Amino acid sequence: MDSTNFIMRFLEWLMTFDRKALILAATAIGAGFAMIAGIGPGIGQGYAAGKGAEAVSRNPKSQRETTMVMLLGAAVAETSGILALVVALIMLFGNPLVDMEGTAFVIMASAIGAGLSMIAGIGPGIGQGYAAGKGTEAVGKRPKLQSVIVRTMLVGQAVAQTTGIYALVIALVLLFANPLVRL
Amino acid sequence: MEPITGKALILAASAIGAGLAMIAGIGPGIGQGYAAGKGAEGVGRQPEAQGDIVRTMLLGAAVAETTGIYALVIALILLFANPLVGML
Amino acid sequence: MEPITGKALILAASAIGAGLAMIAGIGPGIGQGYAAGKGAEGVGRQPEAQGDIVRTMLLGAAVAETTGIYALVIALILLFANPLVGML
Amino acid sequence: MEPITGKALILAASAIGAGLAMIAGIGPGIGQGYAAGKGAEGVGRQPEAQGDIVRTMLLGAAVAETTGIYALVIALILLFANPLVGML
Amino acid sequence: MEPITGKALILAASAIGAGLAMIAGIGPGIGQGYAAGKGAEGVGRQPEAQGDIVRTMLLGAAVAETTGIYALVIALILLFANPLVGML
Amino acid sequence: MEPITGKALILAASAIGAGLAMIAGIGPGIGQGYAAGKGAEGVGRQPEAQGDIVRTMLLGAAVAETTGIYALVIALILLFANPLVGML
Amino acid sequence: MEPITGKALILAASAIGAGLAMIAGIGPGIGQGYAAGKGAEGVGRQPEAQGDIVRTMLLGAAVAETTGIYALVIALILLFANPLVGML
Amino acid sequence: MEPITGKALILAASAIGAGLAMIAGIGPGIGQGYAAGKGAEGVGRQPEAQGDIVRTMLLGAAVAETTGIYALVIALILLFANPLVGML
Amino acid sequence: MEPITGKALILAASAIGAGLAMIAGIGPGIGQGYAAGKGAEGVGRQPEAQGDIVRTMLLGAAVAETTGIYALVIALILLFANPLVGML
Amino acid sequence: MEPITGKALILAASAIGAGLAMIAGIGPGIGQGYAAGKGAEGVGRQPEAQGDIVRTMLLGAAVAETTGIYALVIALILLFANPLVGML
Ligand code: NA
Ligand code: NA
Ligand code: NA
Ligand code: NA
Ligand code: NA
Ligand code: NA
Ligand code: NA
Ligand code: NA
Ligand code: NA
Ligand code: NA
Repeated sequence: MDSTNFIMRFLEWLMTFDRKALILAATAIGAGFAMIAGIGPGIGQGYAAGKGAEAVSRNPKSQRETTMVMLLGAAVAETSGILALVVALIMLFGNPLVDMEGTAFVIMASAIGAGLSMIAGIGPGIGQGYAAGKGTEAVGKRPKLQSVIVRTMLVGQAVAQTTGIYALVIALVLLFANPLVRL
Repeated sequence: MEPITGKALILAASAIGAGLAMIAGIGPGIGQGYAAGKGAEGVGRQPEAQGDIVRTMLLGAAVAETTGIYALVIALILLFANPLVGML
Repeated sequence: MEPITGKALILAASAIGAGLAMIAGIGPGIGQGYAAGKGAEGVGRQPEAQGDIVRTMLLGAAVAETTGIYALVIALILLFANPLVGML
Repeated sequence: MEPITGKALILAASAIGAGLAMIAGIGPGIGQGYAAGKGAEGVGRQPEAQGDIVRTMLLGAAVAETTGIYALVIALILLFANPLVGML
Repeated sequence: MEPITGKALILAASAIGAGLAMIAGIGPGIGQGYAAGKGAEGVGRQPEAQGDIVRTMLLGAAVAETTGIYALVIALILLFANPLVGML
Repeated sequence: MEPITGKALILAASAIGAGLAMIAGIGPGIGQGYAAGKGAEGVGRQPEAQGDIVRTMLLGAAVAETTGIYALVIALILLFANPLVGML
Repeated sequence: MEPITGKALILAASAIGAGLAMIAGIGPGIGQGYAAGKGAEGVGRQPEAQGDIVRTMLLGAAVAETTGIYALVIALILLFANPLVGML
Repeated sequence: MEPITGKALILAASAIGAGLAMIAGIGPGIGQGYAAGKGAEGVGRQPEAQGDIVRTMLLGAAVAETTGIYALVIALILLFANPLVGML
Repeated sequence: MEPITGKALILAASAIGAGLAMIAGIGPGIGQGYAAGKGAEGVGRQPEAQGDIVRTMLLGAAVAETTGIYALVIALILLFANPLVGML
Repeated sequence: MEPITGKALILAASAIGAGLAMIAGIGPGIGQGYAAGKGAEGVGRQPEAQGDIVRTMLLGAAVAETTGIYALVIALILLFANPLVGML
């Protein structure tokens, strides 16, 4: 079929490929998108590091406490980066899409959609890192209040995680329980 | 390979649309994290006001969550109750 | 290959358009979270002004929500009351 | 069966264009949220100036809304009064 | 069957170009919101200088609006006075 | 039947390129808004220095406008004096 | 019928590449606006140092302009002295 | 004429995926730069605590590097140990 | 009729790659603008230390320029010394 | 007539992948600029600690450069030692 319609021609070109190849190609791009989430923890933990250095300069005696809070807060802020890495590794090494029943075109798009969704992780990464920095600062000023400060920090970080979890759920649905292929 | 139908095109676009919508989650994540930081700072300064501080922080964070929920709802509609395929 | 109709193409693009629109939600999420943090800070410093602080925070947050609502409305129109398919 | 026409392509692109335009809403969302936070902070510090503070905050927020409105108008034109299909 | 013409392709791309241009609105939205917050803070601190503060805030916000207007003008040109189709 | 020519493809890409260029407007919008806020704050604190403050703010804002102007110029060239179609 | 040639494809991609490059203008816009705000603040506080402050602000802003100029140069090369079509 | 194989399509997409992954590097760059600034500030304030300050800064920066490393690893896997072509 | 060759496709992609690379210029623009603002502030406060402040600002800004230069180099390689077409 | 081969497709995608990778340069640019600003501020306040401040600033900035270097390396591999074409 020699269509003059470039959209049809493009889709016909795509159809000349093996379905597995199409899905795997989309997976490579999806994995790349997912990794962009790493922007978040990078910014957030860097903020916490800066606040840690500042706290140590203001109150060198509190170094042990501030470092602990900085690391604890930063560990929480790592979550979205780890989730993105895990999703990317699943896509690359344990790809559930290649053996999925359904239209190849929909499965391809699902791989890209899952990767795009994970980008949301930028937010919790930055936000939780900010909280880690402020927690570190506060503990540096009033080391005796460490437990109540850390508790508030963790409660706030938990709240800030939710949209990252939503995004993970959407990505996992697209990868493992894709409702679109059954439509 | 099986041909691409109009329905498949819509469903494929819905998968990408759902992924794009979720990017909205960046916002509440940053904003609520800021609130968390300010809450921790405030509790460190005025431990006696902890209840009020945390309550205000959580109220504000709940407000900041809404656009993340809107995005989730749009993504869930695209995935589980797709109205577009019915319009074909 | 059975050709894809114009209607299918528009509906597919609508799914992506709806997803793109929701990205606007980043803004209110960050902004309202900032307000939440400032509100928590303020309540810690002036607990006696809590009512005024929270009321101002919520008023400002309501204003900051509007563009998130606009985006939601555009997405819902694209998904449920798509005017484009009728123009074909 | 009706294949993809030029008109359909324009309408499909309009759906994506409308979605892209709405992303502008990030700006007013962040900016007005900042104003909300500063307003709440100010009211906590100078409760006696609450009227002036809130009025300035709302005036500034109205100015910050304009580009969000521009984007909404462009999206609505693309969806409901599309001038491009008439140019074909 | 009427195929997709070059004119249709240009008009479709113009819809997307108009949407992309509007994204510029993020900038004035954030910037003017910052000015609104600073204005509200200033008015709370120096109510006697309210006139000067608000005037400076609005002057600065007008300057910050320009790139949002440029983007709107480009979008309106693409939609209503498209010079590209005439070049075909 | 007139198919899509190379010229049409270039003009379509020019519409998208013009839209992309305008996104640069985010920068001056944020930056000049920051300057507006700092100007308003300064005028509130040192009303006697208002002339100097506003003059410095406007000078700095003029410098911050340039990349927004560059983008506008590139977009106008793409739309009204497209040099690419002449290279075909 | 003149089909789409390789040259046309390169020129179309150059239009999009030029638009993408201009997005760099976000950076100097934000940065120089920050410098403008700090300059205005400084002049308000130390009017006697106005000369030094403005000179430092402009020197720093000139340094911050460079990547915006690089992007403009790349865009102008793509539009007016495209080396890629000669490589075909 | 040797047509484009599925393997070639996967390898092409891998090049784009690797490029996308590297964008994550924005984050550690900003965050560690912030830490560098705060470290320099702290050392200026208490030069006698320089060792502790720098050690804390570097420890925090090491933690902030991880997601940049993850992205690099994914890109290197896509380029040098591509598991996708083996799944064909 | 000269169709689209592999070489043309690579050169077209190189135009887009060069444009994408230039987006890196956002970073030095923001960062150096921040340094400019801090430099101007510092000079206003300690005019006697102007030499040291400006020298530190410029040294730091030179360091912040590097990734903008890397991007420019990659773009120039893609445009003027494209190694990819030689690999065909 | 030489058609588009798989090799050409991979090389074209590599040009785009290299461009995307360079976007990472935004991060070090912003971060190191922040460090430059803080360094300049610190040197103005404690000129006697200039050596320590600048040394800490440069050490921190070196750490912040790494992800920009990673991106440059990936781009150079894609352009000059492309491992993907060898996998065909
Ligand atoms: Na949340
Ligand atoms: Na909200
Ligand atoms: Na609003
Ligand atoms: Na506005
Ligand atoms: Na402006
Ligand atoms: Na400028
Ligand atoms: Na520069
Ligand atoms: Na990390
Ligand atoms: Na650098
Ligand atoms: Na680094």
